[in-house]
Amino acid sequence: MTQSAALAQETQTLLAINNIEVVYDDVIQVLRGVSIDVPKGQIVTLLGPNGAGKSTTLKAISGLLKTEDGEVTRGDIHFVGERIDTASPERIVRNGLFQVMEGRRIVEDMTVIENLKLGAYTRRDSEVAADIEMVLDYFPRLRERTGLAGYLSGGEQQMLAIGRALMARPQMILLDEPSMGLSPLLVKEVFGIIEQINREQGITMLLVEQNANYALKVADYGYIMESGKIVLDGTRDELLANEDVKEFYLGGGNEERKSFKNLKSYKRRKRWL
Amino acid sequence: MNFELLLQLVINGLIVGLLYGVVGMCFVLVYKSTQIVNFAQGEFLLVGAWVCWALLVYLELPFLVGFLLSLAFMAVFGVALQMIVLRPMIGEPIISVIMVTIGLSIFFQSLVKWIFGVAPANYPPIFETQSVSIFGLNIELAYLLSTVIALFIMVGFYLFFKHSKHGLAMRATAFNQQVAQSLGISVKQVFAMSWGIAATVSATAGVVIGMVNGVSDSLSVMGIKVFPAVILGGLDSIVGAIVGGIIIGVLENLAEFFDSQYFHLGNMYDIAPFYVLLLILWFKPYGLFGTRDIERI
Amino acid sequence: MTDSILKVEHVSLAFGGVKALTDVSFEVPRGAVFSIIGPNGAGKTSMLNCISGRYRPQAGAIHFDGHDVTRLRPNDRADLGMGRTFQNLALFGHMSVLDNIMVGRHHLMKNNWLTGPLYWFSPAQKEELAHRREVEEIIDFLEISHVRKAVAGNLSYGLRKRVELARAMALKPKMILLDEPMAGMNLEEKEDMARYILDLNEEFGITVVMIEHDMGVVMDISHEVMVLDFGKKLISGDPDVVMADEHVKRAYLGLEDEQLQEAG
Amino acid sequence: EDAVFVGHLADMSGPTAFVGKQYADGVRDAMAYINQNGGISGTRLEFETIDYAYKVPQAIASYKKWVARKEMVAMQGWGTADTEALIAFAAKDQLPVFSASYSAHLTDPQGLNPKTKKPAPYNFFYGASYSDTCRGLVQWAAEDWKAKGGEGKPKFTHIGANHPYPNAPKAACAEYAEELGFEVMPPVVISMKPGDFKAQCLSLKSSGTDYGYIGNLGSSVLSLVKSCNTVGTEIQFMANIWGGDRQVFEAAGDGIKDYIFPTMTPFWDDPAPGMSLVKAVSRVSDPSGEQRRPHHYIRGVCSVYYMKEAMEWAKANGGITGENIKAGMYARKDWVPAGLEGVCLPATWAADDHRGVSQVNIYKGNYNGGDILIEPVSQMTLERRADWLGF
Amino acid sequence: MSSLAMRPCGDFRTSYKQDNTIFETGTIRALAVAFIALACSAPWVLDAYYLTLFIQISYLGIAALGLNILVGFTGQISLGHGAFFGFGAFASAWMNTQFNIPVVFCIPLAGFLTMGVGMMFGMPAARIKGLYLAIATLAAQFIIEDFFARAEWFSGGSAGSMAEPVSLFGFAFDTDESFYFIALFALVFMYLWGSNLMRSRDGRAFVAVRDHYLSAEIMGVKLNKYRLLSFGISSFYAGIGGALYAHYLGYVSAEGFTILMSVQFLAMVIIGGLGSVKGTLMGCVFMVLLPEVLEGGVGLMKQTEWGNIPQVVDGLAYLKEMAIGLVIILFLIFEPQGLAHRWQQIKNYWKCYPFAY
Ligand SMILES: Nc1ncnc2c1ncn2[C@@H]1O[C@H](COP(=O)(O)OP(=O)(O)OP(=O)(O)O)[C@@H](O)[C@H]1O
Ligand SMILES: Nc1ncnc2c1ncn2[C@@H]1O[C@H](COP(=O)(O)OP(=O)(O)OP(=O)(O)O)[C@@H](O)[C@H]1O
Ligand SMILES: [Mg+2]
Ligand SMILES: [Mg+2]
Repeated sequence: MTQSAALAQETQTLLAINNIEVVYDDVIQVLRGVSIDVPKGQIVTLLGPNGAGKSTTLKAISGLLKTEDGEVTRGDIHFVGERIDTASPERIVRNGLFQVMEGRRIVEDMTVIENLKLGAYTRRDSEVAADIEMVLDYFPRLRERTGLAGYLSGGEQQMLAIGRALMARPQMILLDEPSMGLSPLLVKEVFGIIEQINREQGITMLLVEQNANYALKVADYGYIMESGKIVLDGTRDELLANEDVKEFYLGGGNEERKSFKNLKSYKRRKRWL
Repeated sequence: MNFELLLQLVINGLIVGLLYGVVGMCFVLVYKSTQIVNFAQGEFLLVGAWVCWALLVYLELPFLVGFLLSLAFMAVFGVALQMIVLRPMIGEPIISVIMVTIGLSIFFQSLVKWIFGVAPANYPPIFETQSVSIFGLNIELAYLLSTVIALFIMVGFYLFFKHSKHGLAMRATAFNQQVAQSLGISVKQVFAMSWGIAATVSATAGVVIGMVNGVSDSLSVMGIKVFPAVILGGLDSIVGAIVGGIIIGVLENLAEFFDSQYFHLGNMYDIAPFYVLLLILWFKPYGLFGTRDIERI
Repeated sequence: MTDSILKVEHVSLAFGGVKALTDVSFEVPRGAVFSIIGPNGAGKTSMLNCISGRYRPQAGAIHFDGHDVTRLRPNDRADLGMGRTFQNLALFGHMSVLDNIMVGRHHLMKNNWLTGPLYWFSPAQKEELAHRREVEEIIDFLEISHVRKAVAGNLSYGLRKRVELARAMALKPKMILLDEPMAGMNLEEKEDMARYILDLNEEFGITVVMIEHDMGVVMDISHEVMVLDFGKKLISGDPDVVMADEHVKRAYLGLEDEQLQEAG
Repeated sequence: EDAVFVGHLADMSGPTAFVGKQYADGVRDAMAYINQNGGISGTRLEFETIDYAYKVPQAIASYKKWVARKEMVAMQGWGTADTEALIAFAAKDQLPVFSASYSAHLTDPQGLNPKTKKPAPYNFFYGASYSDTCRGLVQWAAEDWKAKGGEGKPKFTHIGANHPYPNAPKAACAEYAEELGFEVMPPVVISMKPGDFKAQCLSLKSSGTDYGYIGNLGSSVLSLVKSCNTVGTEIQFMANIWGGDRQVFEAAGDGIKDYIFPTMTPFWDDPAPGMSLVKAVSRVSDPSGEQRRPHHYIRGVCSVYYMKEAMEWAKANGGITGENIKAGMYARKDWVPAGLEGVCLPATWAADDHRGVSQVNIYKGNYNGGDILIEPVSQMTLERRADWLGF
Repeated sequence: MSSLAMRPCGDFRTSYKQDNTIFETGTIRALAVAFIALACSAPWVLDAYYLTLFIQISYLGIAALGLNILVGFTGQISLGHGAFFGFGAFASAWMNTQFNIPVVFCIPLAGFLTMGVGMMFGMPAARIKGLYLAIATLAAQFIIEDFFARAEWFSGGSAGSMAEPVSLFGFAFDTDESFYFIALFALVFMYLWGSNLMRSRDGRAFVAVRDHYLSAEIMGVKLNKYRLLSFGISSFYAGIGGALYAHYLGYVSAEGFTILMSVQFLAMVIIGGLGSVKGTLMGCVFMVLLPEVLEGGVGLMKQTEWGNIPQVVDGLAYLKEMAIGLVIILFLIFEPQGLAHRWQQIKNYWKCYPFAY
């Protein structure tokens, strides 16, 4: 995507998160003023260490916080101009915003096909069968699995979760660690698919990833979150060039990659969780 | 061996068992979509039967009109109940919700007693002939009709869960409400629908039993009576509920047969099904047709 | 021949029609870091489940530390010194982190439902505190002391993985089975985790059997790597040798040659 | 003192409310009426009615509250469960309990019968015990069998739930039936909750039962009658005291035929001299005087009036205390409370024998298309056999 | 199980022993001791009505704690607790009359006997889970109830069986005032026992089995042993509670130990808070006092003008029952996690006030 085209699209913000704070259980504050913009048609990635609040951010967007006793106490979230931080999750999905939740969360006591059909729950058109074929083409392994989804291997479940999101044909997908537990070959494929559907179907994505190398390869823009705050953001190139990002997220940057074996001492960082 | 008696008892068991099955299906429906075991099931029967009775006796409506009206009332009743009481409980621990249904059961039992009194009442005669004879056993006509209705309902349920989108949605909701919501399923709608259907179908059973035994507050016992049937068939199996119901029905009658003819232990009619239940569960921990939990790590 | 702590002999496992494992045999030398890699659905987790007793293989035998454990219940394997973590987190969600880890001490403790409740008047208190002390050491080692009292189910994914490791360590295992310990972690955290794994291997002398998809980690810290594909053992041996294998490259890594060299 | 307190436990909303409500109304109205008409020789009868819905813990709590706070001198109770739960407390507190639980084992105040587990020195009830009532019915059945010219041994079956209340007369009655030449069939169990009893009716039919004693009450009785009609049995049903009244006939409709049941009082429309007082009592809660109360109501009135007269005796002999009331109960023989002549049966309580009434009035009822016809068939008087005390 | 949030801000522990205590702070411990001391003086201050309520709370509360160990801690729903309670009552009375064992020993023995029976009926738990197990326990409820009515030798059949009062060194605890101390002692003892259980090895194993039985087994917990044991311990508590009930009343009748009682126990546990020892007691107090308070309300109504109209007075009984149902419903709608949870939140709020976050 050229610089100017990106600029042109930036005016068309699909998802705008404006300074939100999130509290769990009335007492545990997790997000402390987070703002993220996702322009239409782009892939935006959100990076950060464990417990930073990435998943919480996604759940705040998709409205699923409420089911976990969480609450957006400040700020607002707009999707296609409509305010959604108070809307019900199903309404948000109907508006075209679909989340692939962390940890797969497929419906275990249904078959693969039934899971895929469920993904298309909000659709009314008749092309569901064709889309199932499309997903099975993306992930041929799933075709052979006729039993219950609960018996799939971890990676297979992850494929199913991504496939299910495609079935919804949303405007935008929130992906929470899609590459988790996938073999290197598949990781590559999945990111290929992500890029492909972004390009071909124009689906906007907000991608939470630990695999920063890949994430920054496909993303147009990135945010880095630590302890419930955005500490850094920039275009892909800006982030790739940043020394800290290189050191902490990409691994070594220009120098030779350090071996895991030779790290002699732990880096002691103070984290306020 | 008194074969004639045995045959009659078995037929009796089959027919009563089918009725257990119908009530059992309502359990299954609610369970399948909400994971809740509805302890207020019996009260659905009770309320439905009394409402129909009131329509027939006070308003003197023809049976069919009164019956359909009471079904409509129960559909609204089920949905309203869900909206007022159970909706706030969405996402709360299942056991708390189950307790709420117990509360509902206490509430409605007293309410009905208050309104309609504690004395049992009879439906006005509806059919010309009260009973017909099958293999020498006289069976109430209402029962026979109910078996036909039961079969219809059963087939309907089966198709619903197997093929409609809503059936899938219900199953997904039961699996995990959060996941269902993330798929765009309105958990509220699913719940309202299943409670509405359950209340309506229960009312049908309530009216049938009311026609045979009279309406009284003890109709609600049916709610407990069908537990063994539902478990035997498998909590989440529509077919299982029917099969379980029939097994329990026949079992009760067989127990009565052997007890009265040979053992003379007393009370076997009520207790024997529970022994058999324990036995069957030992070998089939998820009932005859229930899906096993996925145990994987 | 080196002393092997785990011997898997001709293990086969099928679920209905799905053949998860077919005639897999391998040995894990005492004190090694042994990695199992392979595409998704290759049967890695199933293999671990057979070792730890969740699944019973239909054929074959498993020996652990001189005992034939093929038919043992999982809890008896814990007694023998086998600990593990899980791919899809399996913490006790409503318990505190501390209690989670204390459960790991279960088989090492003696107080029971009669003596435990008599807390002050029985050796129970002393025992509890003694084990608590050791658990605290593990907590310090894994740097999770700040969440010691937090409810495990509410922790973030990465922290939960670490608590799982702590729980497995609390068993005082001779061998520890790790199922994708680094999934869902960023580079920095992977480095930490690698450090912990190396330490528990080197300092505590615990044998590690690990499933991992991150090739960097696998290459760097394991002594031996085994590749599973479609339930069959493809190859095993020295990490460098395994990575150089054509099959592995194509079926699993999907790397072209230059990339592979770069990574190596 | 110008007031004494009497607690009143009632089940008006629980599982036995079917008859409990009516009995309780009788008790309540009678106590109120006594108050309106001079009380206990001038002493006011304070009382409180608690609907404990047949829940024992609540009964105990209420009892304790009354003893502790109201200095209760006597209690009007109700069911088997609560009466039995309170036996020990009543004995300790020396507080007479008048209940409607007619279990025979409450009639042995000193434990003279070796079968008696626990003497109940402070328990009284008005009426024949369940055992004695059943014996009376069996006596009648024997006569009836002869009168009908029945051949061979008639068959007798006890029908009822496997619960203390229906079971109470089971053994005693079976023993006596055997004595009278019945063939006693194994008991048939039907639950206290109504349901479909066709299976049990088929058993009854196949065993050829001639006389069936119904130990249950309320709607399960109706279910039984209906189911047996459908199946087509020819059993002569005999109900216990709670199993037969107008309500049962109204609810059962045409299915009910020649149904035999006992009473301890006349019916509302019977021309007994004492009925005017009963009707006056009834006006307490029904000023219009239109309600036609069932015999359970009248039995409640009797229960209160025996207590009242014992209290009067107590007042004249040292004050209204529990102990004195108990003594008052023993003071007379074959007595009927003043004003209730022809309503309450003459009763005698003695320190070693609390079988107050040993007479059973037996009635037969038919529905007759809505025109309920109830006619007396017999009157049985039972011996006071020593081996029947408390059994 | 204390959590960080439960401690007052600024309270730091210096030893593991302190950290492991069942009383979160010294103040709470002192309060607890003071409360017990105060409770000991109750018979001189309160009348029999209050005492009987307390005694009820104690025997029901003990049994309810047993149920919470089963349901709340081990995650196995039981609908047969009422029957086990009844079994304890009969067992104690039976041992006393049949073998002349002194009542003080009969009570714990009844606990163990009930434990045996509970484990027998808990055996399916090795294979059956969740609601299937719940219904299996429902079967236990009906089977045991039937046994009471049937087993003349054990329960006295329809005549019931009598139970001697507790006596120690020739002193009979046969009044409310004296029995109160037995009840108080039993309550405190059993609750301490329960609290300690939960912070020691087997208690943790129960919770582990509840939360994730597959991984618990891999962590070395014998699954079936603990599933069965929790049935055993829960019945043990039920048996003790039942035995106290028997010797308080002096008489046990086969009536009353019905499914309704089981449901009532379940209500106590859920309203109190699953998996909370304190909560169980709170739930029990709630369920015992609720009908009493409502009865009080009914009593007040009766004293007004309305009290003279029988129709209204009779309706009150139903209103009261409805109110019980309604209160349970409303309570759970607003406090689905139970009283213990609310208690916690109130404490959190005040402990950290004014720093709510
Ligand atoms: N339901 C909850 N109740 C209380 N606290 C919670 C809850 N869910 C998450 N938290 C807390 O919120 C913080 C952020 O969690 P979150 O899951 O958003 O992190 P994350 O960035 O997605 O981490 P990871 O990379 O490990 O998935 C964590 O400290 C966690 O303990
Ligand atoms: N209990 C089971 N029932 C049925 N099939 C199963 C069961 N467990 C595993 N399988 C199947 O066995 C195969 C191997 O699964 P396994 O979980 O061992 O894969 P894996 O190598 O761990 O893959 P991943 O890297 O994706 O976790 C999969 O195809 C899975 O569907
Ligand atoms: Mg996350
Ligand atoms: Mg795996």
